[in-house]
Amino acid sequence: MAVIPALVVQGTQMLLVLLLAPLLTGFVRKVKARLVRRLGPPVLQPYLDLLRLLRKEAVLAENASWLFRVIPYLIFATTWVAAALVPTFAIGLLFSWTADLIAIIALLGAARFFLALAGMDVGTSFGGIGSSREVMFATLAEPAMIMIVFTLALIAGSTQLSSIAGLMLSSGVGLRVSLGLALIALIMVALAENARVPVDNPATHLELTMVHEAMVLEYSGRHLAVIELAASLKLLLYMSLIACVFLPWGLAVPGTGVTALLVGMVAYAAKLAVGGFLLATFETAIAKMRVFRVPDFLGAALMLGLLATLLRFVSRSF
Amino acid sequence: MNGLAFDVAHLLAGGLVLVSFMMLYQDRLYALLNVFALQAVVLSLSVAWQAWAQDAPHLYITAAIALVLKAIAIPVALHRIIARLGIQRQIETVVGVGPTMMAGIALVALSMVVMLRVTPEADPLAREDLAFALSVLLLGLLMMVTRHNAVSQVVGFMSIENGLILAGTGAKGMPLVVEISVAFSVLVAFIVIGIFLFRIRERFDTVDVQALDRFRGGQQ
Amino acid sequence: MAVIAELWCVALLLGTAVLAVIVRAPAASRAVYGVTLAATLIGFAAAFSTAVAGTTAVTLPLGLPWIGARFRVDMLSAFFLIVVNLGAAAACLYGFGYGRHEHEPKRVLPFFPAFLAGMNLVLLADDAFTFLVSWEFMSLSSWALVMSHHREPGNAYAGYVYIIMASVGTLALLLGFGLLAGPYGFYGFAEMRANAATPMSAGLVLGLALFGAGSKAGLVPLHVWLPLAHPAAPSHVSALMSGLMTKVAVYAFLRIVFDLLGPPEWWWAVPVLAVGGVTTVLGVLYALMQNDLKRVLAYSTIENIGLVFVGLGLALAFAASGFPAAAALALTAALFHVFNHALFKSLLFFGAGAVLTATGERNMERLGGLIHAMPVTSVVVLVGCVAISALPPLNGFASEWLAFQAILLSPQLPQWGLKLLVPAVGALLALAAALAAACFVRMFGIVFLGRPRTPAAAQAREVDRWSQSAMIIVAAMCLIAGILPGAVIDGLAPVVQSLVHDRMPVQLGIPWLSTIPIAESRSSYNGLLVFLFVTASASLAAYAIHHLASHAVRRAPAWDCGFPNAGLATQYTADSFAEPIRRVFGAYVFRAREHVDMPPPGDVRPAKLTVERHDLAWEFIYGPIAAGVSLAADRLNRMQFLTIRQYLSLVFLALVSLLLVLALWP
Amino acid sequence: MTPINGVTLILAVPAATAALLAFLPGYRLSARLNMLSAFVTLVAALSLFAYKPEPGPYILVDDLNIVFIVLSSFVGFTTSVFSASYIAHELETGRLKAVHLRFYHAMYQVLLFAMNLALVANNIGLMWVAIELATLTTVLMVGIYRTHEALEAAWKYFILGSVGIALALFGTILVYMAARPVVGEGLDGMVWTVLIQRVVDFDPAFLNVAFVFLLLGYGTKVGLAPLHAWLPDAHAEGPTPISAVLSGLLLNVALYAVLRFKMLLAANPGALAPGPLMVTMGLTSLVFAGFMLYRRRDIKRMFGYSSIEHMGIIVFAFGMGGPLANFAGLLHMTMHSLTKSAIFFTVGHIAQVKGTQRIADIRGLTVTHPMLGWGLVVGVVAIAGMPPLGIFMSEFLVVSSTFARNPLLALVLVGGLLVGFGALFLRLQGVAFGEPVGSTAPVEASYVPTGMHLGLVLMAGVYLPPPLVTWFQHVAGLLG
Repeated sequence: MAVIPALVVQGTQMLLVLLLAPLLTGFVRKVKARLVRRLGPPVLQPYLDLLRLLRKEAVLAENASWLFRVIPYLIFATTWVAAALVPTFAIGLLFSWTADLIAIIALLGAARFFLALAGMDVGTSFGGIGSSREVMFATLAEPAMIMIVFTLALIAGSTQLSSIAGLMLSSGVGLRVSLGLALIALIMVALAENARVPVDNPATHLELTMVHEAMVLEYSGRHLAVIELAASLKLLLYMSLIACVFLPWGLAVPGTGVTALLVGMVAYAAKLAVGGFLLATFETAIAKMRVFRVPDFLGAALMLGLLATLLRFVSRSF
Repeated sequence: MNGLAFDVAHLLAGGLVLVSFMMLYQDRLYALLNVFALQAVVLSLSVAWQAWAQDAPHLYITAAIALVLKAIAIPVALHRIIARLGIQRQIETVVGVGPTMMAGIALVALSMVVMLRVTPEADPLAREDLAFALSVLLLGLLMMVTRHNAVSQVVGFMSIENGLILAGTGAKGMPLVVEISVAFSVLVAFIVIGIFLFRIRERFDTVDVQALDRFRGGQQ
Repeated sequence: MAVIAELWCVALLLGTAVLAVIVRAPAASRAVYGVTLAATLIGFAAAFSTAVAGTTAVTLPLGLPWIGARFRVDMLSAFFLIVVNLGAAAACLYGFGYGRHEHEPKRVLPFFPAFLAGMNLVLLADDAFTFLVSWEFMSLSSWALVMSHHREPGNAYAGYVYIIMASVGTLALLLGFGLLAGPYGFYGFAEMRANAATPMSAGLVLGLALFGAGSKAGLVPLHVWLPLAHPAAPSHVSALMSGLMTKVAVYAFLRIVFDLLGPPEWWWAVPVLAVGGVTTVLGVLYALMQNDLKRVLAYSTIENIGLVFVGLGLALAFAASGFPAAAALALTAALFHVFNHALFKSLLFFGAGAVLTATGERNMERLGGLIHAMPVTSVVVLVGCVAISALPPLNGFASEWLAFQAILLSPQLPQWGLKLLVPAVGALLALAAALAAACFVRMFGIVFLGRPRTPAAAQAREVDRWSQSAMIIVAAMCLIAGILPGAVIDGLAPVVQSLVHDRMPVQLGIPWLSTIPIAESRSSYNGLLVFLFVTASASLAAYAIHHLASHAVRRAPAWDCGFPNAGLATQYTADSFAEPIRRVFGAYVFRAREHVDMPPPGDVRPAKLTVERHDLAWEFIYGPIAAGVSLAADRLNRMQFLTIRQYLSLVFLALVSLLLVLALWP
Repeated sequence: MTPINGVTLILAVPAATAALLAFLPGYRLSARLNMLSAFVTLVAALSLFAYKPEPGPYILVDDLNIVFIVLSSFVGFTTSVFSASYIAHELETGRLKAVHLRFYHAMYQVLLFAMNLALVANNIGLMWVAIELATLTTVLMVGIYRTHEALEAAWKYFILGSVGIALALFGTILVYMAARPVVGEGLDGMVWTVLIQRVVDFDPAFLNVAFVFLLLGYGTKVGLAPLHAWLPDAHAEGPTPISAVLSGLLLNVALYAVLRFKMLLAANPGALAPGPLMVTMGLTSLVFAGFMLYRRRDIKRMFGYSSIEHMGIIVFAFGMGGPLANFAGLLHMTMHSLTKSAIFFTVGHIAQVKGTQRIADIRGLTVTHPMLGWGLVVGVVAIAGMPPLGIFMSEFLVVSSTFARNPLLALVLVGGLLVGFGALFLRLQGVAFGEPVGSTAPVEASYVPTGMHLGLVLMAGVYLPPPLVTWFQHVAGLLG
């Protein structure tokens, strides 16, 4: 009857992911404030915002369609399922085989697809700007992501995230050039996907610069809360993805006892803290790019990914 | 076929080629008609001689037809047409007389080479005869190609027919069908030309082919 | 005997076509579509029975006198018969409703069943002559359908370009079959399989097959007619042409290269992969630049065909290097995408037809906000857009995922050329997938969402029940194929076995109905569970929030950063939505240049932004050919107006030259 | 007393009717008589299938010419049916005056007689006379309208035709000269059946020169490229029934004569192979006519050039030789004559309804006159070689067998076909589709002939009757 404990572990992962996401966002904002010698909002501020928004009434535009009201829940569901499948503190979870890395990226693609549609539903120019730019970024970010997946799959011989992490954990894989390139490309894509500073400024509502915010401009109340939660979930997902592949130490291997799980959780928390801190310092150290510099930025990520894949194709040793 | 008969036939055929050359040289219509009549006379002599040499009586009829129609009837008819149309003086060749003559010589040489490749054991008279006939045919065609005037083109066509008659009669024993067909074509040529010339005259007031060309198909 | 049933179905179709010409009954359209529907269902059933009963063949005393007309239904043709008849049945169902709006039914009704008969015959043919007769009969009837709206300005030109390209393709196939048949004319497919072609001529046949089938399917250099012809036909016919005729072209390529040509060489894969990869990206980039709804769909057909040919190229590479299991995976991915594309492209063209009947408009710039007026159509088209953008729960993603798995197997290939080409093609595939998502966000967003840009869009009304039912059925099939890819993969196994003599592992027994292409450890994907998780968590979240937090809603004018009641023109249009992508990709693909004409301050002249775009295929291939032909025509035209004397000199020169040849002959 | 059999009938009936018609003033009666005599000739020709008379010194009926005899009688009959309604309309519009018509029907029957004589002639001299007679009758018919263009076309046709015929006569004489040492003097030297048996030991050089003259002579009547000038204008300016007969039958008869002599050459090993000669002339005609189709303004002249193109394909097929290509050539000759005459029937009625032959002034036919419009579409689709119709089968065989033997030639052939195809459809789109222009008066056209022709071509595209196949295969073997 090994199913029940596996189910419990999978359940804890899904809840853990849900709870940690706003905390990570709060922590990053806190560190950014501290770096610029500002006190900044408390770390738990995102939780308070979510609760406040949930209680408010949702104000919808006159010509908003039924799709406008369904999309937030769809985005939240797809992002949450993707986040639940990425190993955080343990690998080999019960449902990890339902979708491999390509499927997870496709789920995020679906979330972006619906978000872009939501942006265009009300028929305002800002929604159009947001969707059009988001979709342009995606045309370069997604192929780069798939190239990274190819590299990882070619190294690990499988696209299943758990087996990739397992292989990385068992240190069968030394330091490799293609892995280095894949890491840099993954970081660049993560920045673009989560609308962080060089690509898009998450903090501002300045009409001309915002991309992600422009699409969710018309949302309010509970819909906005769900979308904000989904956004922070996505940030957490990318963090745990980088952590589980490139910093696999501490991940609980299936079959080991509860202690390993606890060790895994502690290690995961530490990784998140380090990741959040690095992200905050990087964001304060760099200014936002012009919109049409981003394609070169993402083009570089795509070329790095393609180069990494090519190296893997050419010979085993790279 | 003793030597003398062969030499005379050979002489007459050569004479016919010579007359064709003379026709190429003419640049007056009346002179052209006279030379054409001369060619018809030489042709009928050659046919008559062939008749005597092959003792094939039917050839005499062809000689007679050639003499009466081609030597007398057609030149006179054309003469009268030219007189009515009043185009005695206009005859201009496309290419100057010099180059035409050169081309004529080249053509005769070509027909000699082509015909002489025929293996010698075929009876020698046939070979020379056909060579001369081919030369007359090619010269007639050359004449049609290098003249603007409809009448001279028709005369060129008629000299081609003379070449054919020479070839036909040279072929010993060719059944009567050939004679009828040759006569048939001469007859038809005469009638059609007559009708056409009058109609062209009536329509275009000239028989110069260039005037006719204005109405080439689909020009408008 | 399945083949006899298929032939009866074709005979029934041809009979309906003839009747449709003669009979002038008012309810002719309903009768024709009804009988055609029945015929396609017969064909569908007969094809299924082949999977059970096995190959059946028959020879009729028609066609070439000494070999007769041979017909054969084997696994490959059975699969394509299923795809064609399924799509055709949906089109007939759709035709019941859509056919009523046709103002010149007399030009569409006879050719619709004839077109289907042509397609079925191509799939049944078992000798070169019957194959090409039915192939060209299919092109002829579809040309007539394209010409059915001959009064609209662009259609005559589209029909002309189409028929020329169709005959170029047929002649290429004819030359290919000529090579296969050899000088003594063994035109039967059985004889062609027997005497294997020499490597050199096999390469040539592959090139000709790629050219011939590619021109009909729409591979890039040969695609120019497709976006002109498909939109020109009535919508349910465009669905047939885009969804099914391109698949018949893929069948032709499969039949010639995989079946008749015998064991492949490795370098065969290079042209197929290269052309396939380039086609995917260029196809979808063209689609992004179009404003005509049906033309966007036609260009996206080109993209999906490119994906199919990449799968076929991979299968060729693996089969040549002795990896039958990998070849089976790649071929299954390609055939799965053939099945999927037939479904969602027909669905999208039905949607486009519905929009056309509701608003009378095909230009996306004049539509918008149709989701309010046409709820059913918008849901169904949304499903189509999600499917074609290869997003998880639906079937588009399943075949895309298999294609990526096949690419990941390719490091085993020893040849250096393929080692460099396959990753590049993989990158092109990924790029095309992302661009496709962008294209269909744009299409759905501009047409269905936002506010209606013209009164025509504002007064749109939902289409009739028949069209809705056809669309709903096809959308349901897309969902089912997306959720249960394992069932489709098992269905394809016999076809793949017959072509590359190996198959993918059986998917039936795997727990939780997930799909495992190669091995458990390697990768697996469970469409059903992903779909269940997403819907469960979405409804759970919605339920929890509605009950625990608030479910109050208030309608108010759109916020739009404080700009009150913005005009309709401030909405994003199709061009402006694609402008960033055009600026990033279009610069060197189409040499797209933007010329901004900004009047100096104080000048009342309006500012003008013009986008100059070049279609490279037209400018570098078709333009020069057309110019060459017209130049030659002008040059030779003078020959018509020579004088009699000059014609005589021609005869004279011919005679003299021939005599010279005789004189100089050795 | 010459026995009364199929052959004597197909010669006697047209000749007798021609004499009778020459003196019949009334148009309606002579048109009906014309049809009746053509029908009787057809029945006589069909009877040949049952009883094939022994080859005499002057008459020969064998596998090669039996098909063409029936074909020419059939097309002769259907054209006479078409000509009845066509000429009736021409009389109403006054383009033709009654006095000419007495002459028209007589000449029509003389033409049929001449063609049948040429087909059955065993004596090559007799064949030459028959073709000469056919040429002269068509020259007179082309000039019947008395317009400037018609006269110019007739004059051009006469001059080029006569030069061609003169060359052919010279070739015939050369054949006789070649045969004389072997066969001996007199009639035998001209009888084809005797020649074919004894040709092995003729002098090859004689035969080569003879074939050059014969190919150029009869080639002018076939309308091959350098010698084609008369054909387009004769088609455009002559009355349409004559264009149909010209394109459908006269070209075939001339090509039949060339085939007879090609058989002679094929049987003599020493002689120069006629293949390359015919292939070059065929291809030049095909490509030349293909390009000339684009700039044509007159619809009948366009189809004249299309005839040149198809004659090019046929001569190319016979030039390639081999069982497949020869079978394709024979099939193509039959199919082309049926399709082209059907097209000319339709074009005749179209020109009458629209009152003009300029392509630019005829638009939207399928809207105003659906029967005529779709008839033209099917005709052009057939002549373009699209499959369900017969011509595709011969093109299929020619192109595929050529590509297997000599890929370069096949590419040029395919190029020529495509160029021609493009021009035909470019004009068809303009004429048959688009907004209608010009008079929309209903036309009482006789659709039966066109229907019969296109029906036969469609049937041949799908199913070839076995006896026809055996004849063609047997003759294909003979042609070498």
